[in-house]
This record gives sequence, structure tokens and C-alpha cells, in this order.
Amino acid sequence: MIAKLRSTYGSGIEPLTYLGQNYMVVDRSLIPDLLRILRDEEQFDYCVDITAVHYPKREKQFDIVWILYSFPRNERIRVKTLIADGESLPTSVPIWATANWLEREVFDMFGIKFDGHPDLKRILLPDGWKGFPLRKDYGILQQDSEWVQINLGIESGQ
Amino acid sequence: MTDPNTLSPLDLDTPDKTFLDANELVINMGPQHPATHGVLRVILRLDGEKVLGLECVIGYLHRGVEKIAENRTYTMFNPYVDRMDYVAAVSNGLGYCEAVEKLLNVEAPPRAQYIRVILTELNRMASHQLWLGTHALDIGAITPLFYTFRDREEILKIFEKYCGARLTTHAFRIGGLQYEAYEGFEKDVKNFVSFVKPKIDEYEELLTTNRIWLERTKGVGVISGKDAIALGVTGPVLRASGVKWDIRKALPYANYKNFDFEIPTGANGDTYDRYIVRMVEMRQSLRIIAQAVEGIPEGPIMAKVPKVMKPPVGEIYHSIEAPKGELGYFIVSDGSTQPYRIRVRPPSFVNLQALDVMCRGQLVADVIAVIGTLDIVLGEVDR
Amino acid sequence: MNPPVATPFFFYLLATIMIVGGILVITRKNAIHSAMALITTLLAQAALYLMLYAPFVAGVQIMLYAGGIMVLFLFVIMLISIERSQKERQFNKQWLIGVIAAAALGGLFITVYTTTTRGITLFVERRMAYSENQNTQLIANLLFDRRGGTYMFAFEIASLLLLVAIIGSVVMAKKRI
Amino acid sequence: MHDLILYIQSYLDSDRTPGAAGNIFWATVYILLVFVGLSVAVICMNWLERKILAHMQVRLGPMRVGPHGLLQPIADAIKLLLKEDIIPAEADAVVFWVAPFIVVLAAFTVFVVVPFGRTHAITDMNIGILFMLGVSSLSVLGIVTAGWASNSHYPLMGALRSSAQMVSYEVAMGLAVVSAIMMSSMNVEGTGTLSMIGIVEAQKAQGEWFIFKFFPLGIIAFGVFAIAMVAETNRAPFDLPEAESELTAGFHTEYSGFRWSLFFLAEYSAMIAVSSIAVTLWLGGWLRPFPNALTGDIWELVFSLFPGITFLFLAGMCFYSTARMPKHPLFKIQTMGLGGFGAALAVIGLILFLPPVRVRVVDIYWFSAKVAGFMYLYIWYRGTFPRYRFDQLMKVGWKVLLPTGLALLILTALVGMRTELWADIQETLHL
Repeated sequence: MIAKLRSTYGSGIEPLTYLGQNYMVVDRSLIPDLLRILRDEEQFDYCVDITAVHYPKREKQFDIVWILYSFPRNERIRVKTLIADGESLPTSVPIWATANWLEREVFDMFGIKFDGHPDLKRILLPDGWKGFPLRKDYGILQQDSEWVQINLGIESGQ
Repeated sequence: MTDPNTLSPLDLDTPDKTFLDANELVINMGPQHPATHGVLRVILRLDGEKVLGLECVIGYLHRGVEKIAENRTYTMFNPYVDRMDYVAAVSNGLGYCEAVEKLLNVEAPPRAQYIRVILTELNRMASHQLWLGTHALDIGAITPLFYTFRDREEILKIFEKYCGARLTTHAFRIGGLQYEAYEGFEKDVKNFVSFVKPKIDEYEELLTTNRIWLERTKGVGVISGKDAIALGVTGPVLRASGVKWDIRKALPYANYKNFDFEIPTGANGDTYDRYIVRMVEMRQSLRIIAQAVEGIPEGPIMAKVPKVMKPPVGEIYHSIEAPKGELGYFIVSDGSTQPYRIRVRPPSFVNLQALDVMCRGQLVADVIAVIGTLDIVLGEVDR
Repeated sequence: MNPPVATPFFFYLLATIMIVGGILVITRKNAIHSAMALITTLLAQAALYLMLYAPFVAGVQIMLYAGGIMVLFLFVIMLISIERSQKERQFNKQWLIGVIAAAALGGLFITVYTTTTRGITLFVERRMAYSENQNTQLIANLLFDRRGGTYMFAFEIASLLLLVAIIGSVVMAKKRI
Repeated sequence: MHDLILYIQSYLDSDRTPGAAGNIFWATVYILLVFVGLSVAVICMNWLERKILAHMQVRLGPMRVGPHGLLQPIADAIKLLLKEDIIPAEADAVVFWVAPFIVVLAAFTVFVVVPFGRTHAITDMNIGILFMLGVSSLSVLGIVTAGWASNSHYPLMGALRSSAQMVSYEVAMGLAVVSAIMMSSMNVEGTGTLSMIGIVEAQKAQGEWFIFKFFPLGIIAFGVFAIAMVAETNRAPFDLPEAESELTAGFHTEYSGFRWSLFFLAEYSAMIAVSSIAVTLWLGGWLRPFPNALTGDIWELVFSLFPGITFLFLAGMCFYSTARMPKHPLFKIQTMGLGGFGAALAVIGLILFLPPVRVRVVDIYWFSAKVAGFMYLYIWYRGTFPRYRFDQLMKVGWKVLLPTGLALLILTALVGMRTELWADIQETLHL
């Protein structure tokens, strides 16, 4: 499958496997149509999960992971792409409807914007919350004290 | 059914929409509501009684489990996993331990795996029983609640005898089990299986052919197979829409492969089919438990696992069939004792997204029934 | 003849209830209060019918008026918001004509009742008091009996008329739903 | 003073109800008896419902207040009396105060015409059933005004919903009742009666209860009435307004304390009233089983022993449970209480065996036994059936019960008049 994909896209794809689970690292520009091809030709019709991991030291800080599964082929792969802080990604909601909430959560936790997302706003944290908790630079004890003071009226903000 | 990919957002903040001018009414089924199984707030857009669309506001129970994971060692994070889906804590534990074992490239000994399968299937029974009781209560039948909770009590007794806790059991360890099965374990489980088998027929007797139950559940909250897959719905809800898929069969783990059991599927994906699928699943779990108890091998219960775990750099994704659906763990390790990132894929969170599609065009009373059939647990939705 | 039910005490009691109820109906500002007063008058009227040995009419009165029509009154009062109507001025400054009309009507009633005692019997003194348990059968015979049925046809026409009215109202309301 | 005693005795052996006999004194005595009987029935109904429902649901029900929770209803009553009676802020005080009285009034006046026995009814009204249906429709007024007076959104919606439900099921109820009355006119004189005692007499004369008359029709009519009656009192599968999750507690949300207990009292007495109509119309009121088949005084004696036997049976149950009471000193009072209660029941049982008492009581016993059967049915419904959705509830009312009621009417008429009808057809076709 990888050979066929590589023939269409040339250098952008770099397949790897780890502990028997193969995944491919793809550069950012290929994302929207690669995912669409994966869903249509390769029948990966179930998007298990979309998540992100934050590597502050690397210059391309975030890598976004799509975990896909295909019912007909009973096979699961992961697609990863690396983006820098502040960059945004085309949304994959038109491809899989489940991506709606998953992307909203990634935005809520990491601050990565998905342009074209029908309703991109925080899902777990309150709307006015400042800061993105799952970033490495966001301390474990840190809270958005200003939001807490306004809404919950606890002066200390904790 | 409207194509889920083109769901328009609720235009709630348009100031000119006064309360009653258009016949469209926006009401708020608040976080504290008897039928929302926890702190879930649903904003309903109604035209009279019919639901035009709804939006779920969640996050009231958000404890930042994934952030905590990054500051705990692998073994220390184990108890947190039980607090997510507090109704099916054992399966959470199973998923996490197996994921880390995969990362460490370690295999739990067969005796440990058999006991793990028994406890997980018991937990699935308990979760389905709790679902049936509260779901029937939402629709108005009071009696099933007492029947199901009486039988669930037996399971919790076995858990308590085995690992001291009833609900958040923390029964498993990475690499196997902490406690050897207490000496009356097989006998208790056998008694339980024979005790509960006629009881499930009792639930069926009470509800399956009950005319009013049929009327309240048939054709309510319908979702087609295609929509279910597009929305990433898994578990009994997906199987009730006709998709025959169960991780225990598709990607077997914890040697489920040497137990034979069927996967029930429904025809038209309405509330009644989900009810039937879960009832059959309860019976299948009993079959699995019976086979597992027969074939428990002797041997060690703990694999050779270093005291301080330093898994090699890398990332893996491992998922199991929790009672609510596919529960997955995506663990990235950077070689230190603490995981670099743990991402939990919660079935209730994704299934809840399908609520809007399932409730369109239904009546307000049915929204409660549909929330019931989705069997969501807010601890897992909010993490 | 069965013992008299119509004792003067009961008659005066019921009469006062009706009059007080009637006055309350027109003087209350709150619509619900006047509806309740109307119900008490209707029930008192039903009791009067009983005293006149007309149990069937009393039963129908309770069932139709108090049970049916008044419920619809209350429904209507509750469903339409009446705050706006309460603010408007209630009277339309024609109280003078009203008083004159009421006085004329009163005069007429008084003359009619007083003249009868002087021999001009406007109302034939009806002595017949059917015994209590044939009343309903007699009405039924008049209405439905094949042999003596004189009002059978009229009864059917009335029911047809009602049917048309019901269907008409449903059709008119249908557009909105 | 002497003629007063005469006046009182004059009624004792008369075969007419006190109302009909114009005996004011005995009429008031009967009314008081009905009041006391009804409140006792409501109290034990409250205890029974909690106990039976509990045992249906694998639990014990109230056990703590008095032996086996026997004092629980009394405890509830006292609690309700002592509870603070809140009137919501801008609620319409007068209407708020009047509403429970209308509902209670409607529920109690029905018992004026309920025939507990041949002469045991307050009055034998010529239009018995019509009066009953009329008064039972009055309770809708009470509920609607209660909903309105609470001046908040949910009770109003609950009140409108429950009154819509009651009005639509009244129609079905009326149709079922009319078909029963038609059956009563099949007797030899050919003129049916509306009076309740007349109908029971007709059932005795025709030798069979109306539920078995014209085989399928009787039972269908009874079925239609049974369903409509459950809906009329907002119970079990039709208790949508007060128990639906999004409508909090229906029209009596804002009521508390004594007023709420009035609604509670009215609900139970409405249940008893409606089931007594059903018993009178279809199950042969106070007739003992097989009144015509097993005649003769031996059977008369046997059937008249029943009341005594049931009370002794109840006493036996009490003694059995006192025996099983744990011997712990803490339980001493409870065992004594239960023993005393059992002894009281036994004494009543024995009194019921004395001939003069036995003859009078046997009618009342059979009537209340049948009504008790209905009460058990209510509780059974509540245990097993989930709740109807509001549109389904209306659908059943209008699209199922109403057509069956109409068809029933026509069929009973046809079957009833088949002889005259056949004669007419022959006459017209000059056969």
C-alpha cells in the first residue's frame, strides 16, 4: 500500500513500524487529500482517534496523530504529521464526522487551529479559559486564575 | 438522516431571537438533571415537542487525567485509569496494563490472562446491569432497577473478595496480577454464573414483550450503520446498527481467541435493538466466564517486570472492547520512568457525539431514552 | 308520592348561592375567579333541578356545564395570556343605558309575578310532579321511542350540526400546526 | 324525644336506602360511615401500596415505623400535617386554596350513589351513573386550577397535560358505561335503569354478571373501562404528568404539607370511587359469587361466613409474624403491638360470625373484596409498566379506546335487540 501511495506523492511519506504497528510520517501539505484517499481507496472508513503530542524543543513543535482503522481489511494504521507552533491544519471533519469533537479537544488542549472546522471552540474547558493545559510548558498546578476569580469568585484564583 | 458531516452549529448567540417569537424554543436540560447520568448539559432547540437539534456542553467533570499522567510513573498512573469510567473500572485497568505490557514487550502469564478475562467479563455484566436498571427507570419502569442491582451486588462481592474494592478495583498490575485468586474464587464465579442465568430471563420477561416498552423504544433514536461508522460510534450502539464488529474478535487480546462466543447485531439500530444487543452480550459474557473458569491454567501470575520501568523510546496504540465501546490507549514514551504522553480514546465521548444525529425529529421525552441507550458515563467523557 | 325534597330552607339557600355567584362573576377582575363563581352558580342550578324532580336534567347540567364547558373556559383563559386585557379599561361608559335596561326588565318581572295572584294566571299552576324514577324513561321515550318518537329526527339533526362544527374547528386550527 | 327514636327505628327494617326513604338521620350516619371508611381505606391503601410494590421489587418496604411498618401511614399523616404549608409568592391565593377542595369534593361526592349493599347506599339516585360521571369530571377543574394557581411554568404544563388526558379518557369511559347500561335494559320489563342499585338488581335478575354477558362484548367493555379508569386517575402507565423527567412533579409541585395530603387523599379516593363503579357495573356490586346457581340457605350460610374467615386469616398472619419476631428486647414493643393488632382482628372476625351482624355485613364484604381486587391491580400496573409518552397516551385514548367503545355500543344494541330486530325484518320483508 505504501509503495502505491509513494508513487503518487513522491518523497512526502516515510513509512515506519514499531512493535508491529506501522505508521507513516507525512508532511503537512499532503494531509487533506491523503486522508481522503486513505478513506476512499484504502477503505480506512473509521477514524479511531485524532490527538497531538507536544515536543517543545523541536522547531516543528507538535505532531498530530490520526489513528485510522479499516473495517474491510481489519487493519489499523497511524498517520503523523509535524507542524510548528501557531500553524493551522485543514480540518478532516468532511472526511470523518467523528473528527468534529476530536479536533475540538485537540484545539482545547494544545491550541492547534483546524481551519474549516464547523464549530471550533473549547469542548472540555470553559470558553473563557486562557492557556492550553496539555502543552509541556503549562505547569501541573497552574490554573487560569483570572477566569477562576471572575466566574467562581475565589480570590486566590486556585 | 441528515448527513452528519454537514451539521450546522447552533446559532445560540443571535440576540434578536426572543424567547417565543419564532415557534422555536431553546431549553436547557441542565447539568443536574435526573436523567443525564451525571453532569451533562444538553441545550435543546425545540419546535413545540419536536427536537430540531441539540448541543451537548460537557467538561463539568474534567480532571485533566492526561496531564496528571505526564507527571506520574507508569505504575502510579494505574489507579487513575479506574476513575475514568467508574462503572467499568476493571476494563479500563485491563486496557492500560496491556498497552504498557505491549510497550515493554512483555506478555502476562496465561493464568493471569484467564483471571483477567473473568474479571473483565464480570465487569461488563455489572456495567450492562447498571445500564439496564437506570435506562428502564428513565423510561418509567421502576422494577428492573431493583432486580438488576440485586444481581450486580453479587459481582461486586466477588470483586471485593478478590481485590478489596467494589467499584474502582485497581485489580491488575502491569505484567500480570497483584493478588492470587482467593481459594474459593472458582466456586464463587461458578455459583454466580448459575445464579444469574435465570435472572436475565427475568429481566427479559419484564421488558422484552412489554407493549409499552416496545412502543417507547421501537424506532427511537435510529442511527444507520453508515452514519455510525462515520461518527466513530463503537460498542453495542454500533453492533445494534448492523455492523458486526467486536475488538475481542477482530483484534483479539488477552487470549480471547480461545473462547468461543457470538457477537449479537441488531437490524435497524433503534433503542430496542440496542437493548436486545446488550441483553445477548450479557449472556455471551456468562458463556465466556464459564469457559474461562473451567480452563484456568496453573502457573505464575506475574511476568518478570523490572521494579522501575523504563520502556524504550517509541509509541504504541492498544485498544480493548470496553462495555461502552472501543477504549484505546495511545502511549508515547521517551525512555524515562514517566510516560511522555498518554492519550485515552474514550468510547462514551465519541458515542455522545452521535446524540445530536439520533435525536433529530424525536420528541423531548425520547431524548432521555436515547441518552439512556448510549450508556454514557460522564467520568469517561470528560476525563 | 315520595316525600318532598324541595324544602323551603334548601330553596332559599341555593337561590342565595346562585345570586351571589352571579354577582361575583361580573365583578371579579381575575378571569379565573369569575369562572369559578360561574361554576358554583351552575352547580347550585343543578341542585335546583333536583328539587324540581328533574334528576336527568340535573345530571346533564353537572356533566355538561360544570364538567365540560367550564373546563374549556378555564383552558382558554389559561392558554391565552390575559395580562394585556387586564390592563385595558374595563368599562365602555355605557353604564347609563345598562341601568335603564336592567330597571325595565326588573319592572316587567315584578308585574308578571304580582298580576298572577289577581287571577290572570299567566303561568298555569303545574301540579304534576312525576315520581322520581320515571323521569329519565319519559324523556327517553319522547326522544327515541319508535312508537311515540316525535323528536327523533330533530335530535339527529342537532347531533349532525355539532359534528360539522367540530370538524370545522379542527380544519381551521389545522393550518397552524 | 320519643318520636325521634321512632323516627330512627322506622328506617331499620325498611328495604330502601336512607336517602330514598327520606330518613335524614340515617343518611347522615351513612355519610359519616363513608367518610371514616374511606379515610381508613386510604390509609391502609397507602401502607399496602408501599408494601406490595416493595415485595414486587425484591425489597421489604417500610419496616421501621411500627411492626412491619404498620404505623408508617400514620407517621406520614402526622408529618404532612406538621409540614409547613407554603404558598408560592405571586400565586393566586384564593384559587390556590380552593383547588384541592374541588378535587377532594369531586372524589368524595361520587360515594353518594355507590351501593355497598342492597340498602347500604347513601341514596338510590335515579340517575346514579350519570351523576357519578358528571362529578368525576369535576375533578379536572380542580387539577387545572391547581396548575394555574402555582404560577410557575412546569405545574401549568403538567396540569394542562393531565386534564387533557382526563378529558379524553372520560369519553371512552362514558361509552363503556353506556354499553353496560344497555345490557341492564335487557331484563324482562325492557327498561334499563341508570340507578346503581337498579343495575345490580338487573345483574341478579339476569343471572349473570355483565362482564360475562354477550360473551366478548362484556369483557371488552370492562377492558375499555378498566384502561380509561386508570388513565382517569393519572395512575400507573398513564402517570405521565407527575413523573415525567422533564416535567418535575406535575400540577401539585408547589403544594406541600396538608394541601398536598388533600391531593393524595383525593387521588386514592378517586381510585376507589372509579373501581367501585367498575365493580357495580360489571362485577355485580354486592352480589356474592353464583347468586343464582348456588341458592338455598346452606350456601347462604357458607358465603356469609366469608367475612369472618378473612378477618381471622389476617389475625392468623399477624400472630404468625409476631411469633417470628426476633426475641431481642428492642423488639418487645413491636411484638406486643403486632400481637394486639392481631387480637383486635381476631375479635372483629368473631363478631362477624354472629348471625345479626353477619347478614348485614355480607353485602358490604363482597363489594369491598372486589374493590380490593382492583386496588391490587393498580399496584400491579405500577410495578410492571413503564410510562407512556404523551402523544402515545393520546393516541391510545382517541384512536384505540374510542372506536372500540363506539363499536361496542352498536354491537351490544344489535345483540340485545336481536329478537325484536328479527321480528321487524320479517315484518318489512313480509316473510
